[in-house]
Amino acid sequence: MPRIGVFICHCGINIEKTVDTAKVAEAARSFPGVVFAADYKYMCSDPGQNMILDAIREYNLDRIVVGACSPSLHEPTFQACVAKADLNPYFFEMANLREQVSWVTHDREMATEKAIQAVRMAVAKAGKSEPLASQSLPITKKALVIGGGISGIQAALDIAEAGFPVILVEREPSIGGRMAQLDKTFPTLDCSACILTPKMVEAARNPNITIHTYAEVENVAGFIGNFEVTIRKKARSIDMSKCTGCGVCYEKCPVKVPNKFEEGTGERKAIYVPFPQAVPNKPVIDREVCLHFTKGKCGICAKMCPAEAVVYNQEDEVITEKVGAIIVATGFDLFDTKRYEEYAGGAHPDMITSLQFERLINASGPTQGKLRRPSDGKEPETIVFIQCVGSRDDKMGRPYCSRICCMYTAKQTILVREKFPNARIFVFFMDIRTAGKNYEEFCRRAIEDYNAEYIRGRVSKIYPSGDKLIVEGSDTILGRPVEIAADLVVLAAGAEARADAKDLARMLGIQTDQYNFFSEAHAKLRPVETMTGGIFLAGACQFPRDIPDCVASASASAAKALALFGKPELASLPTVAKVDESRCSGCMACLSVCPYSAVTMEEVKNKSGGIREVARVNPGVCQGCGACAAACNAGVIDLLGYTNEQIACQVDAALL
Amino acid sequence: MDKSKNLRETAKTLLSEGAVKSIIGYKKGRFPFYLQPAIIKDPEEAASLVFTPLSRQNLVSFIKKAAKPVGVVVKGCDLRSLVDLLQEHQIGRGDVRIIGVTCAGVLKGDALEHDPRFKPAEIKDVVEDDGRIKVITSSGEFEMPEDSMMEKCRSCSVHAPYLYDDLIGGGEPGKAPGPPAYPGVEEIEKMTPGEKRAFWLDMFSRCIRCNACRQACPLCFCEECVMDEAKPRWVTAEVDPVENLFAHLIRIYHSAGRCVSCGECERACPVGIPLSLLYNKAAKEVNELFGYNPGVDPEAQPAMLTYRLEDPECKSCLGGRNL
Amino acid sequence: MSADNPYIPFTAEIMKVTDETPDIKTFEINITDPDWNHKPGQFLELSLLGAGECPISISSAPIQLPTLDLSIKRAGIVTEAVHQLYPGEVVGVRGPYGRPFPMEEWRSKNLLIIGGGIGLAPLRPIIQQALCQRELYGDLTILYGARSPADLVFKEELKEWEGAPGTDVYLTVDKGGGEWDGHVGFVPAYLEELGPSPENTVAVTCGPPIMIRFVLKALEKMNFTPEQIITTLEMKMQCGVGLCGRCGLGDKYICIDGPVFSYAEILKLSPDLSALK
Amino acid sequence: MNMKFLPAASLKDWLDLLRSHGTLIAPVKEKDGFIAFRPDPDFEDITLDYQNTVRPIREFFLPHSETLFNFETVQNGFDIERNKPEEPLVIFGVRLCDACGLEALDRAFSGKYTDPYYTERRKNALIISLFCTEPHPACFCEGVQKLMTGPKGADILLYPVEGGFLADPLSEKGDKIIGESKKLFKEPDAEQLKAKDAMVEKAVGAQSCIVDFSLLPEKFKELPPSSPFWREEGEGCVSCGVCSFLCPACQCFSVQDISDGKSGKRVRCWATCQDCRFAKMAGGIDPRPEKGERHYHRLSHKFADAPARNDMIFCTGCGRCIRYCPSHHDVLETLKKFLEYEEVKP
Amino acid sequence: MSKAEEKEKTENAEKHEWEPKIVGFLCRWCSYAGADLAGSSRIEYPPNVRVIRVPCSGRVNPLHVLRAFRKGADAVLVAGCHPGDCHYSEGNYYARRRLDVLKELLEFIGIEPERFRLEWCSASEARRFADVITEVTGQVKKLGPLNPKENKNG
Repeated sequence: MPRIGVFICHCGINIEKTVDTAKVAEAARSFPGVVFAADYKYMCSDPGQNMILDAIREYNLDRIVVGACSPSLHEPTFQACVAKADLNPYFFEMANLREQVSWVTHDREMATEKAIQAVRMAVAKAGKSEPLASQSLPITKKALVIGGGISGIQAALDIAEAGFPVILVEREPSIGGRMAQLDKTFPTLDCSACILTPKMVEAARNPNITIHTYAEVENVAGFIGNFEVTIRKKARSIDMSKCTGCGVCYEKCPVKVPNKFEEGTGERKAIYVPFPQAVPNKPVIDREVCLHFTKGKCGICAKMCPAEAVVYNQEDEVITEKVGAIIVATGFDLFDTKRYEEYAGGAHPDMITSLQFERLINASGPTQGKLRRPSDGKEPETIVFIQCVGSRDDKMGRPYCSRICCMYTAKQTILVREKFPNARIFVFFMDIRTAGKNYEEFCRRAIEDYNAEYIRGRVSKIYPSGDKLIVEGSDTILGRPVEIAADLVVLAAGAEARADAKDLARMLGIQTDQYNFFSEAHAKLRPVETMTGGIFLAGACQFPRDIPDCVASASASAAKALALFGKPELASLPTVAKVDESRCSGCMACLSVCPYSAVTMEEVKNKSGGIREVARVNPGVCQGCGACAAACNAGVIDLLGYTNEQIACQVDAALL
Repeated sequence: MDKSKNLRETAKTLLSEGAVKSIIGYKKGRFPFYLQPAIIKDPEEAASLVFTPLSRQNLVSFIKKAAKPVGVVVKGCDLRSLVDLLQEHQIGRGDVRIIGVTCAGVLKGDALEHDPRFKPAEIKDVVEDDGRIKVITSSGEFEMPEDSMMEKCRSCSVHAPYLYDDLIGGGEPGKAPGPPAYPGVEEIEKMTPGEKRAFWLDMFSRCIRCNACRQACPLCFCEECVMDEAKPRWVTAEVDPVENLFAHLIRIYHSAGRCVSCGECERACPVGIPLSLLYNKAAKEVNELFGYNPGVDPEAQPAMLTYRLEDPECKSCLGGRNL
Repeated sequence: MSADNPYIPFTAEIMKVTDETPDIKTFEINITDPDWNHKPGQFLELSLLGAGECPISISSAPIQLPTLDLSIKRAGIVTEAVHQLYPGEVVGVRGPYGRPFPMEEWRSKNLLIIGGGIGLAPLRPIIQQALCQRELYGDLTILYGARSPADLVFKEELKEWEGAPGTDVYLTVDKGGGEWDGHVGFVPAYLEELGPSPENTVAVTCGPPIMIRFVLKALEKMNFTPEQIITTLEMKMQCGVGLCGRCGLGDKYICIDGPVFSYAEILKLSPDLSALK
Repeated sequence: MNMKFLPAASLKDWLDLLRSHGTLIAPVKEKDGFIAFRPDPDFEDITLDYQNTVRPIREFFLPHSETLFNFETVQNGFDIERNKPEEPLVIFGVRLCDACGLEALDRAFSGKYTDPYYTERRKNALIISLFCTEPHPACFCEGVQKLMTGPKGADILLYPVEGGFLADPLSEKGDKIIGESKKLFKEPDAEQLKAKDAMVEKAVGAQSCIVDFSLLPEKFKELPPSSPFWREEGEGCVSCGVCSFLCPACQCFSVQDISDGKSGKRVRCWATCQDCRFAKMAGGIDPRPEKGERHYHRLSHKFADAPARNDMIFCTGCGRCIRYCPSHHDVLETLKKFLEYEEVKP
Repeated sequence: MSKAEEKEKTENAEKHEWEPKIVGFLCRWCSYAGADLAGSSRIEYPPNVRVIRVPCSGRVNPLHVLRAFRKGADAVLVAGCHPGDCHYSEGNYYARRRLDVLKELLEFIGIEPERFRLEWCSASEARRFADVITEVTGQVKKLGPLNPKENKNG
C-alpha cells in the first residue's frame, strides 16, 4: 500500500471559517493508505512546507495530499516541496477546499462534508499515482511578435537586443499601430510621433528583427519552444527591393478613398503609404479600389514609377517560420459610438470620436492640425467632451473602465485650449480616474489652468439644432439638467477587444475573457503569460492600457520569452499519453483524434513472431489533452497523471 | 442457380490458383438444422461448402486469425462489418477476397425447433427456393413464414453485396445500403424511465456473462477487452442484473459508430437477451445525430473518431443558452 | 485457519522486506500458527485483501519458522500490490499446500540445483535444509543464472553458500556488464559446459519455462534419467486446493498433486511437454 | 425403494408440502418464451412443457458469482466474515442430465479438500427429476452416462404417465420425502409401469451416440494439444465459452476481490477454459494460446482426466454445448473425428 | 392526521434530507477555473457536486460516466470549453459526440436525461457554473435517488 500523508490547510480563516479542518484531517486518517494526517494554518508557508517534509521523513510517506486552495495556485509550490524530499512531484495531489468548498458553501457541516469528500478523492487518486518525468526538448530560440504597435515594437526590440531573432508581423502596411495615430501623449504632452518614430526605425534597422507588414498569421501549430507558424504576406503589388519610396506613384494615383489611418477624417490614394513616417516607407496597392484591379485599366503608377517597382501580378506569399515563443500584441479596437443612438442618431459630422479628434488636431493630419468643424469648416467655439462612451456601461455590454479616456480627454481639452483660448470646453464625466504618475496633476491642470469645465453626469441626448448640436445632460453634483449648444462633440470612445480576437485565440489555443480580451494565466501572479506555454501577452490586447503600461507589459513579456530562451532545453510535459503496445490492436482511433499528430503507427513483432502495427506517442509533441485515452476502446492508450484508473478511483471515492 | 455449387467452384478455383490461402465459409454438420463455419485451405475441401437459409453466422468474426490472403463468404449484411474492419485497419483490402453471396434472408436461431408443424429430428434439409425458405422433413416440405427469418432480414436492404471480388448467386450487384430500420427500438423509447429500468434489469438478470455476445462480434477485435481489464476494473466478477447491464453498456457505447447491426451478439446469446435493441439504439442515434451509417464506405472515418462543428448540442443541456 | 473452509486466510505480519532485484523482493513474514509446518517445495496462498490472492512458493526452510520467506516477483495485480508493502503491515496467508520435494529420498545423494531468475526461490529451502543437515546429503552443486547481474536473487547467501562445505556455486548471467567478471551465457549451456555426472545425483531445476525445457534436454544428453530430474511447476495454480479446476495436468492438479514432479511423471502426464509451456 | 404414483391433481399439494423443506425452485416460462428455473414460483407459473432449460441447475449450487467472505481492514490486520448459510433448496423438474451434472460436481468439489459452499448447498438440497420424453436430437445422455436407464444425482425421478407421475425414489432422502406425504401417492398399476418402460425405451431409441467414450483417454495421450488436428478443430471457435457456462458438469471458477480500499469481499465466479485468459499467468505467459489447445484441454478434462481422477466422465450428454454454440460445434462429431484421426508424421 | 398524510409527511421529510450525489468532470482550462472564480467571487451554490479535474472534456471517457452511475451517482455533469474554445482546439467536439450518444443510451436504459449533463462553461463564467450546479441539483432532487444498486423503480 502507498503511505499517504494528508495535510489540511486553514488558509488563515479562509477555509477554517466554513470547514472544520480538524475533522477533515481526522476523517482522512481512516482513508485507505493514509498513515498521517494533520491540519495547519498556512500549508503554503515555510513552516507548513517544513511540516510536510518532516512528516515524509518521520512516517516514511510516499504520497502527499494537501487540501488547500485551488491547485492552479499552489500545486507547483507543493510539487516543489515534495521534490525536496526526493518524492516525484506527481506523487502530490491537491484537494481544492477553498475556491470550490469554503468560499462557495456557507453551511459549515455541509462544507466539511464536501471537503472530506474532496480529500477522499484526492487520496484515492494519489494512491494510484505513478512517478512521471519530463523529457528534454529543444527550444527554437526565435520569437514571433504578432502586432506592430508600440507594444509589439517594444517586445521585439527587447528580445532582439538580447541577441535573439524576432519575427514581427503587422497586418497594416506599416508598423506603428494606435500610437502612430495620436497627436500628443499624456501627461507630458510629448509629440507621439516624435517618440514613436525612432522606435519604429530602430526596429526596422535591427538585424535581429524581421518585419512582415501587410501580413497575417494564418496558422499556429506545435507547442512551447517548438511552434510552427504560417504567415501570409499579402501581395503589396510592389517590389520592395526596387521601390525607393519616392512617392511619385501615390501622387499620381487618380483614386481617392477614406484613409483608415485618419479614422475617416482624411483621404488616401489607391496606392498609398498610410502616413508619412510609415515603416517601411513604401506604398501598397489597395486592390479593392485600384482601377487596375477593379476595372482593368489605369496603370498610371506602374508607368510613373522610376524604379519599375509596381508589380500588379504579385501574389500572396505564404511562409512558415519555426519559433519558440509568441508574443501577442494585437492591441484594441475602438468602441463603435454609433451604437449610442440617442447621440444624434449615432452619427453627425460634428460629433467625432476621440481618435478622430487626434487626427484632426495633428499637424500631419488631414487638416494640418487646424481643428475645424467637419460639417462646415468653422472654428468651434463650444466643444463638449463626453467621457465613458462605451465604457462602464452595462447596457452596451461594456461594464469595464477603459482606463485611458479620462487622461486623454484631459489632454485633448488642453490641446483645444492651446488653439482656442476663448472657446468653452465642457467635459461630461462619471468619475475622473487619474491613477498614475503625474496623472492627477495633469488633469487638475486641465481644469484649473486650462479652464475645462467638468460636469459630473451622463449625457442623455444629443440632437442637432440649426448648426449646433444640443447636448442634454444633467449635472449630478448640482442636481440640475444641463443643456449645451455645442459646435463640436467629442466622444471618448472606450477600448474593446479586436473584433477578430476570438479567431486568433482559437488559432493560438489561448483563452479569452467575457469581453474577448486575451486572458492571462493568473490575474495577479502571471499577468503576461497565457495558459498556453510559450505564448505571452503585451499591451492592450489583454485589457485597455495606456502607453507606459503597454510598454511595461511588452518588456515583461519579452523578459518571459527571454527567460525561456535562456534555458538550454525545455522539459516536456510529463502528463502525456502512453500506449501499452502489447495490448494495442492498431485501430488508429488515437491517431485519428490526436490534435497534435503526436501518435504514429509503428510495426512491432508479436510474441508469435508476426508483425503488427501499434500506436506510439511522441511525448515531446503530446500536449496531454487525453482525447486519445477516451477514444481507445481497449483502454490501451492512457493519459499519465489522469489515468483511467486514477479517474475511476476518484469516481469511486466520490460516491462512497 | 445453385449458390452452393457456384460457391464451391469459386472456392476451389481461388484455392487451387493460390489467390487465397484460406476460405471461410459454411458447412453442414451432423444436424441438418445447424450449419458450422468451415475454414478451409485445401481445394478439395471446397466440396464441403454450402450456402443455405441457415447461413446465419457472420463469418467476418474469423477473419483476423485466418491465413492471409483469406477468402470470406459474406452476405450483404456481413459485408458491412468487413467494411468496418477495413476502416479500422484490422485487415488490408489486399488481404481479403470478398466472396459475396446474394441472400434472401436467413432463419432465426430457434425457428425450426419451435415450428409446430414438424420436429427437429424430422428435418432433412433447409433450402432456399426462389426467395422462399423451404424445410424438407420426413413428413413433407414446409415453407417457412416470413417471421421465421432473423429480424434484420425482414427489413433488409442489402440482399446483394455492394462490394465484392466474387459474387455468388448472380443477380444485380447491390447498392450501398441506407441506415437499417432499427426494429423494436421505438417501443422501448416510449416507456417511462422506470419501465425501461425494470425491463432491462429483468432481461439482464438472465445474463451469465459468458461474453458470447462479445466473442461472436466481428468488430470486437481488441487484443484485450476493456471489460477484462483490472486497472481499473471496469466490470467486476459479480454477476447481478445491474452489473450485467452496465457491463453491456460498455460494449454498447463502444459499438457506437461502428456497429453494423448484424445481430451476431443477439444470435450468440444463449439466454435470449434482446441485445440488438441496445446496439440498434446506439446505431440509430449515431445516424440521427451525425448522419453516419457505419460499414458502408471503407474510406470513411468512424463516427466517433471525427466531428463536425455543427454537430447538435446535447439535448437537455443548456448549450450556449443562459440560465 | 478455518478447518472446514480452505478459502479463508489468516493474518501474518511482514517482518522484513529485502530488495533482491529491481522487480523481486523477499518478504519475511511471521506465522503465528504453532501448527504450521511446511516442507521445501511447498507453497502458500498469499492474500492481499482488495487486490486478490496468488500462490507463492515458500523460499525458506522450515527451520526458519516461525517466520518464513516469500520471494516475489512483480508480475500481476497481487504481486504488484504486495511490492508496495512495508514491514509491520499484514498479509493473508493460507497453506502450506502441495507436494514437497522428496528430500527423504535424496539422502546420501548428490544434489544438483539448477535455477534461473526467480526460479531459485522454491529451490532455496532445499539448499538451506541440505546445508543444515550437511552430513545427510552428498555433494551440493548450485548452478544459478539470471538475465543480468542485477537480476540475481539472494546475492549475499550465494556468497555464503560458496564457502559452505562440499558445496559448489556456479553463477552465470545472460548479459554481463558493470563489474561482473563471472560467467556469461545461458544456464543450459553452462550446465553442458560444467557436465556434472549423473552418478548418484538428483537434479532439481526451476526457472522460466524456456530454461527448464533446455535444461531437461541438456540433462538428458548427460544421461540423467527422467526419474533423476525433478522440477516444480509453479504456474497456473489459483485456489491451491484442487477445486478451481485451473491447474489440471492430465488427471492431476498441480496444486495438490504437485507442484513438484519428476520429469518422468511429467512425460506421462503431458507427453508433448505442454505442461512446461 | 418402491415406485409410487402421484396423480396430476395432487402435484400442487405435493409441491406445497415440499416448500416446507426449503425454497422451491421450478421451471417457469417467461413472457418471451424463455424458460428458466426460478425460486419460489406460483404453481400456476410452473411449466412442465419444456425440453430443457437453457441454464442448467448447477447455478443453484455453484452460482455465477458468490461471495466467499467479506473482509474489512482494521488496525494491524483484517476481519473476515463468512456469509451465513442459506435456505435449503428443493429443485423440481430437473432433467436427468442436469442431475447427473451434480453428481460430477459432487466429485469435483470433494477431493483432498472440500468446497464448503457447494457441499453445504448440495447436502441441504432435494433434487426432483423429471424424465425426458422427447430428447433433442443433440442429446446423448444415454450414450455417455446411461442416464435414461440408470439415472443419478437426483433424489426422486418422476416419469410422466397418463394421469400423473410415477415417482421413483433414487435416494433414501427421496424415499423419505415420498414417505412423508404418503396420502398423496398411490401404488402404481402395471399399466403405468409398462407405459414407463415403453417411454424409456422410446427415449433411448431417439438418441444417437456415435462415439465410444472408453477409447478416448488413450487417444488423448496419443494426440497432444499441439497436434494439427486440434489446431484445425479450434479454427471455427469464437472462444466464448458458452459450452462451459451452460455445462451442467463444469466446475472451474475464478476468484476476484472487490473492495473500496477499506472493506470488500472475495468473490468467485464461473470461468471458462475457452477464454484465452483462463490459463494466462501473471507476467503474461499463456500455456494455451491457441483455440485448439483449449478445446483439447476442455475435452481431455471431461473425457480422459475426470474418469481417471473422479471415476466419471464429466459430460452428461445434455447437448447444450452443441445447441447453444454460436458455431454449432458438435462435441460428438469432434470426438468421432478425433478417434478416427491418424497423425501423418512428417 | 390520516395515514396517507402521515406517509406523505415522512416521505417529504426523507426527500428533504436526501442530498443527491453529483459527479462533475471539469475541464481544467475552463469550467474548473470557472468554479474557482465562483469561489473567488463568493458565489454560493449547492455542495452536492464532487469535482474531478480533467485536462479536457475530451479526456472524459464515457466509461467513467457509466461508472459514476453504477457506483451510485444521482447525476453526472461534464463541463468543458465552449465549442471553438478548446485549449487543445477540438477535444470538446469529440466530447460532444461521445456524450451525446452516451446520453441517449442512458436514457434508453431508464436514466432520465436530467441526470446527465454536458455543459460548456468558460473560465470567466463563474455565475453560470454556479447556476448549472444549482439547476442540476434542483432537478435531481425532484427526480429522487437513482441508486440502480437497490432500487428498480426509484
